[in-house]
Amino acid sequence: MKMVTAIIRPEMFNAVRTALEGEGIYGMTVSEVMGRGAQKGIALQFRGKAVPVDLIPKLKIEMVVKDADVERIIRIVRAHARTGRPGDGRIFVLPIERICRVRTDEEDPPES
Amino acid sequence: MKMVTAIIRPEMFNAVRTALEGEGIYGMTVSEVMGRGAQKGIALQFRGKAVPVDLIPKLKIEMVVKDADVERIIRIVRAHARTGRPGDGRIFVLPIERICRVRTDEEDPPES
Amino acid sequence: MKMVTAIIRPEMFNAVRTALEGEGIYGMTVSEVMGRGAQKGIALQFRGKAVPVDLIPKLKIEMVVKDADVERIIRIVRAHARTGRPGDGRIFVLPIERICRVRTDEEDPPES
Amino acid sequence: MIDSGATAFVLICTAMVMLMTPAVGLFYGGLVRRKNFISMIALAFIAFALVSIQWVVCGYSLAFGTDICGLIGGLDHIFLQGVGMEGDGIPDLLFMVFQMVFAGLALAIVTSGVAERIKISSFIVFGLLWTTLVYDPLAHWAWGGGWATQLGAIDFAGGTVVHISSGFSALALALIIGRRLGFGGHGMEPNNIPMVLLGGALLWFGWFGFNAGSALAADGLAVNAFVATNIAAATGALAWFALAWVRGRPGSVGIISGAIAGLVAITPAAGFVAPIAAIPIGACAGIVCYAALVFRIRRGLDESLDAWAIHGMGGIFGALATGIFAVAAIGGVNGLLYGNPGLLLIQAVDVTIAVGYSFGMTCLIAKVIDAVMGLRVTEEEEYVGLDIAQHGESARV
Amino acid sequence: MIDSGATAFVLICTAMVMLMTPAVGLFYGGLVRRKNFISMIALAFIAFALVSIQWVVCGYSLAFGTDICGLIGGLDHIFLQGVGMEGDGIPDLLFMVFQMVFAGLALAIVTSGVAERIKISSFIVFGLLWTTLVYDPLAHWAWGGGWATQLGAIDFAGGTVVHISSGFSALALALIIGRRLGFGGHGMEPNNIPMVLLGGALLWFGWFGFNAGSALAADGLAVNAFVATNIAAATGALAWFALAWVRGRPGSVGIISGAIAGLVAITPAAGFVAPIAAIPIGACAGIVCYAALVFRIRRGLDESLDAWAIHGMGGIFGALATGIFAVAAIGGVNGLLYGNPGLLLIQAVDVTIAVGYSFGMTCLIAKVIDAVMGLRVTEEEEYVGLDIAQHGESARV
Amino acid sequence: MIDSGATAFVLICTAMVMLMTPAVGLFYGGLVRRKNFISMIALAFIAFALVSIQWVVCGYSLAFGTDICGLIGGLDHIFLQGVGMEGDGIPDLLFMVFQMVFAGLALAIVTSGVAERIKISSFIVFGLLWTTLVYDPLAHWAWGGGWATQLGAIDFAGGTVVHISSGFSALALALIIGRRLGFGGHGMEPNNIPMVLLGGALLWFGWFGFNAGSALAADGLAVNAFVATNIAAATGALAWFALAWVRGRPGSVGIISGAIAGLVAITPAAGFVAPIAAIPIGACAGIVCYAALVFRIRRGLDESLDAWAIHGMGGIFGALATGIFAVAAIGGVNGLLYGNPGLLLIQAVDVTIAVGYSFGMTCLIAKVIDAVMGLRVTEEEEYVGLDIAQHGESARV
Ligand SMILES: Nc1ncnc2c1ncn2[C@@H]1O[C@H](COP(=O)(O)OP(=O)(O)O)[C@@H](O)[C@H]1O
Ligand SMILES: Nc1ncnc2c1ncn2[C@@H]1O[C@H](COP(=O)(O)OP(=O)(O)O)[C@@H](O)[C@H]1O
Ligand SMILES: Nc1ncnc2c1ncn2[C@@H]1O[C@H](COP(=O)(O)OP(=O)(O)O)[C@@H](O)[C@H]1O
Repeated sequence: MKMVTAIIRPEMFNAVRTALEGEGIYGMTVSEVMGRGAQKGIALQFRGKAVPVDLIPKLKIEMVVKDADVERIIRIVRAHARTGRPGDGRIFVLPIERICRVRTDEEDPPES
Repeated sequence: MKMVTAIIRPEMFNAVRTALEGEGIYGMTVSEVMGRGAQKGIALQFRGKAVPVDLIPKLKIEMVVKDADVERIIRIVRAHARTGRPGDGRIFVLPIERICRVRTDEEDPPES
Repeated sequence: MKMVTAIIRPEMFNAVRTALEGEGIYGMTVSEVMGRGAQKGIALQFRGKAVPVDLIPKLKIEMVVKDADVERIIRIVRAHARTGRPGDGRIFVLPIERICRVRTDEEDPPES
Repeated sequence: MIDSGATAFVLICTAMVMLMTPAVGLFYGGLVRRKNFISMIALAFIAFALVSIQWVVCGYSLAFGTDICGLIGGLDHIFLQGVGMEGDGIPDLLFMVFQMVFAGLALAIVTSGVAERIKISSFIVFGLLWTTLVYDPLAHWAWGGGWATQLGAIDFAGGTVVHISSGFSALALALIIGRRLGFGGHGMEPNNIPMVLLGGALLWFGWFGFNAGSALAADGLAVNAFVATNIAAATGALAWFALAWVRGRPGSVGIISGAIAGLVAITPAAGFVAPIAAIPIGACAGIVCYAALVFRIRRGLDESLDAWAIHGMGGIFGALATGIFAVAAIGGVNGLLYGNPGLLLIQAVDVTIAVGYSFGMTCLIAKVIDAVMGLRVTEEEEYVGLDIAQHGESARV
Repeated sequence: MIDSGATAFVLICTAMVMLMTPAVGLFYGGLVRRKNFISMIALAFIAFALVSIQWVVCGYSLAFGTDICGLIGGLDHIFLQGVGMEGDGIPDLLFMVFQMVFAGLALAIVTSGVAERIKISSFIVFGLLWTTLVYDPLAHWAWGGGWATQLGAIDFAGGTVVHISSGFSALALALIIGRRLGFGGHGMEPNNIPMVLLGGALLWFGWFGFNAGSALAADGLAVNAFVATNIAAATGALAWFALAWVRGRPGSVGIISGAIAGLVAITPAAGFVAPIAAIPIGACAGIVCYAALVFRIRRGLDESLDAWAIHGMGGIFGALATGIFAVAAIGGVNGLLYGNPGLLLIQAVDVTIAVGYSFGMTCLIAKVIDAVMGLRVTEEEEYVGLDIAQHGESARV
Repeated sequence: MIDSGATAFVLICTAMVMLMTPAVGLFYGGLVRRKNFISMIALAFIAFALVSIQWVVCGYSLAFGTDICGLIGGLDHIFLQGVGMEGDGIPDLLFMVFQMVFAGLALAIVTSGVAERIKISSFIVFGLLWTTLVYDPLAHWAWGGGWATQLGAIDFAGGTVVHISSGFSALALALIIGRRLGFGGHGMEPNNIPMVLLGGALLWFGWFGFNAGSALAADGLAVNAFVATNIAAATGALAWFALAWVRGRPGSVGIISGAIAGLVAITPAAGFVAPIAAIPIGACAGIVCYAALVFRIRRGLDESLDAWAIHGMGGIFGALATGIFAVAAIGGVNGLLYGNPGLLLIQAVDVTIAVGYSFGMTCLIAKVIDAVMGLRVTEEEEYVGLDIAQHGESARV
């Protein structure tokens, strides 16, 4: 199992969510974050001076999915969260060792 | 070391926290998130139409603990966050490679 | 690649951020969390009784960086987030398997 | 003759009392879980809008129309017939709208008992019935020439009409709709205390309009009510604060709850007692309501946002206190302390009947609605929260 | 002769209307994305501060100075010359400041059309020009002795002057500044609905000052306006709520939008129609504005926060409704329903010219500013959000 | 004779000023770190409740009782003895409560100096002593027949009594309690700017009651004060905004701070100067307070929320400006510009003594309390935040 963590523009969330639903992917945990990209952020001009950009609101989506689904999810997120301008976001993939439900004593299979 | 990430109902947090304290587990980082389960979320009826449920507030608890404690924590969370109805939440276990304190130059042992 | 997760005092964030910028580290995702340390939290006295301390606001900084940068970042965070009093925070290092940009189809090298 | 000062005063007071209804919404919204934050504010707006219409259609007439057997007003003023720009001191139409904002507020307070679980359609039906069958008769009894007036019971600004009725109706509703899922076990901390305090601040502000405006003139009596109101709020807040301190860390929600307890208790008394009497009234109200709240929690009653403990019990205490501290020099009637125990007796009778009637009738209405259309949302909706389930909105993200 | 009741009333009403400007800021701020929350509130404050100065320097004189050809006032009152403590009923200076808060509010409403993308320097220039070239003439026409007064058009509290002008100006601005990046595709949900509701509550509260205060006296007419105002707000809210329910889950933003629609529509009518007429006026306003909003979204117009749909279209509807429901017993003029179709015609002419003038002139001003200094922030700034880009502040973290 | 218009006006103004106290709480609460958000609002409520009681018990009598050597009032009015429904224009009791809300507000402003670190028990003791030993004498001097009145110093609505006293007392407290942990190094950005702006909006609103209400009548003078107040707020906001723009990105907190600076400065002047004089007064106040704030930060003074820079320095500037711009046609006294340099001198003397007395006496009180019970919370409590440590509550999660 993997955790796919996508950090996207808040305004693209609905599109991404709908697309994921369309492909049968429902489980997700979402949080509001602030972020700054690697390219030094955006340099705003303020009366001639370059002003360092502070952090900008982003949405973080965490989806724990089967290994086989990772590629598909990355594709969907890219397709629907992209505007082509800096700040579109990142997707990180992390290993997950175990998944448990709280409701039952069921264990989702660690590798599938 | 592992990071045990539990996503639970906000209303169960106090019970879980107290139970963890009772077992000597204190360190945790908590954040407010919104979440949706794998079972398509809950289908609300609204005047005859099924309405897709939006994300619901959840609490995310992250606990970095020794490998040996993982099982115990999962047990405690399950025991105290369970209501038996959909939406009780998930527990994910992630590998942690290193833990450092900020206050001292101490390194918590990477594997214990 | 690694994800360095630093949980620090909100009031130290500016210092840390500036120091990271000074070393050329820009990409980061920040969120507001509540936390409690391993040392049982702080025991406040309230009219003679010890009162368990609730969770305290913290800032979580997540930085995905090259393996080679981990050490440097930990050093910077420690240098600038430390006050020497309990509650200074923790740094966790997690493995990252993949990084993708959303804006392009570019893949950041998985190991570098 | 219309007095322009009085008219100016009561007009502004009416606006201030109107603001109390959304203030109750913010107050309640901050107290519930985040997933029902919007729902509580929306209920307050809906309550106010519904009652605004009900009142001009028939409510005002039922309350202030020609008395029928001391029980209810006639239909002579439906659709504002005969309610015009003339009047005694202030235009009749102004009296009508001043009374309207009270009725709207009362219904908003009642939502405490069904917080986080009422079906919005049922609330609409309930609201119309409750205003018509509970509020309007009570208003008639106390102020419209009904039996309570005839008996000599006094209620300056609505301790019985607004607070006892809404508090005990909230209790009745809470008993019939049942506890929230997980009540007792689950954490149900306030999601936004600054909003609670803001709502409380607006309530305190609006209460000046509520009590002083009830003099229906900008005169010494209004001033007396104003001063008593502020003193009772302050002593109520301090009393609750002190009690909470003795038992642990004194929360800010306690401070504002105590202030509201004091405000409720002084409501029936404000134009009948000397300002200085507001010190004991406010302080005791803080204590009484605090005790009622503790009692409610011990008993596992999920009258969720304490309309019963604060408005209901505070209202009872205030009505009785009026019977004790009333002095003829202020409002023309003496109470127990000034040698007239009869008033206290009358107040007790009035209170008892108001409690019984509003509790009983609300039970009846709630039972009927529950049987016909169901009062409560489904378990899933309750779990998801009413913001999403009923409004498709959410307070964050 | 100064009447102290009237003076007291209009003074407080002025303060209440002043509060509406930040209330618009909170309302709009809650509706936009979080990264522009502060920006919307700041725009409201800036609008109010700018107009406060413009008004005493020349605005008041342009609107209420000696009439020049029915088009504009003379410069006899610049810097408050000849505006003193004397007056008829209320001091002239009070009339001046009461009118000032309307002008400030109107400019704040206009920010709807440029939300999340206006350059602050351009807004300042725009604001000064708009108030001088659009608002002041319109105020003169309707209230300062201009052609509309001479024609017999009636506008009790500013349906045309404030709402049509700001609504259609917002539309003009929105067309010229262009859509927000990603409009249509991107999610642009309100970031803070409780704030929207709080802002709406303060608007409702302040509107009593707006409409009743426009009687410029604490008399029966003020009371009539007050009651009509509240009824229209309530029916507007309920109508919108019902419509939204028919089409899906009824949101709280819809409830408050409906209330504002009702309030806008009753604004020109409040002192000319019977209170009970506010029931149909408010309800129809809810429906008209709801339809306008749906239309705007269908057409892909990014008049972002619906000043056009609610204030513009609500204002048109209200002006026409005044021509229909006006009755001589209240305001001295009969409308269509009371046998005077002429009034409706006059209202229609007045509305048409107001719509045309405010839309056209705003286009002109906006085009010129756009050419000279640019109306819009850069793409980067828009992406980052105006809070950070223009104010260096952020609403959280 | 009681005038009903005046009574109506001052009653509502009193309510508006009352609302300023929680508004200060919201304003301050938004400015501190999230962990002390609730604490700041709670302090405002506690301040108001305490002073409400202190004032009826003895405060009013100390301020407005029979003069004793020009220094303090006698105890003839303790427990409101002899303060009744009669009066000259307005009931005495109304004057009493109007003055009460000023005293409560002043204490709330003082909390700026001890934000995020005061022990609540010590604040209670401090509050009672400060009101009794600092505020009451100052009120007596200026308005109760004390030496300042006798000298001819003028203070229309409390520039000296409320703002200088609270500003310099906050400074004294800040020096004695010491800086917050980490001050200078740690980030201490406002946690909730929309709340700051909301608080500021309510302050601006309430200030109309504060200044115009101080005319104690609904007459031309009240109108004059009202208009001057609004103009000064607007120019103050714009001046600060412009200055901040020259130095970087102009924040919204700066806009509202500038408005408050203007409001403070016009407070002593509002009933003595022509409205148009509020333009230079407000603008200069914005500049003076901005400079004071920059100075404070440069000097590393942790007078945390700038009561000193804005209320203290703004108050000094306003008192002197009153001595310059006063004109007999408005308030019966001429200032420097109208050929009477003596007034400026008197104002300067009055200001100097007020600054010295409030600073010195507050130092004394604070030192004594610090020695006896400690002013400051422990380091742990400060780190954890006062919301949790003192109230057991938290503003989110
Ligand atoms: N190295 C990183 N570590 C953690 N988060 C990052 C990193 N780089 C980017 N992010 C997150 O992704 C968001 C978008 O990044 P950005 O670089 O602006 O996108 P793009 O690459 O499309 O220009 C940032 O706001 C931040 O939250
Ligand atoms: N695949 C997943 N990835 C990430 N988070 C998930 C996933 N599945 C569930 N969650 C989180 O867990 C919460 C509870 O899940 P849910 O499926 O409703 O619980 P249950 O399995 O008890 O019905 C969700 O709200 C979401 O935050
Ligand atoms: N075991 C843990 N798991 C998750 N988060 C932790 C853990 N221990 C500490 N933290 C986080 O780090 C923060 C600071 O920890 P704390 O122990 O107070 O610091 P210090 O070690 O400097 O005293 C906590 O508030 C919490 O958010």
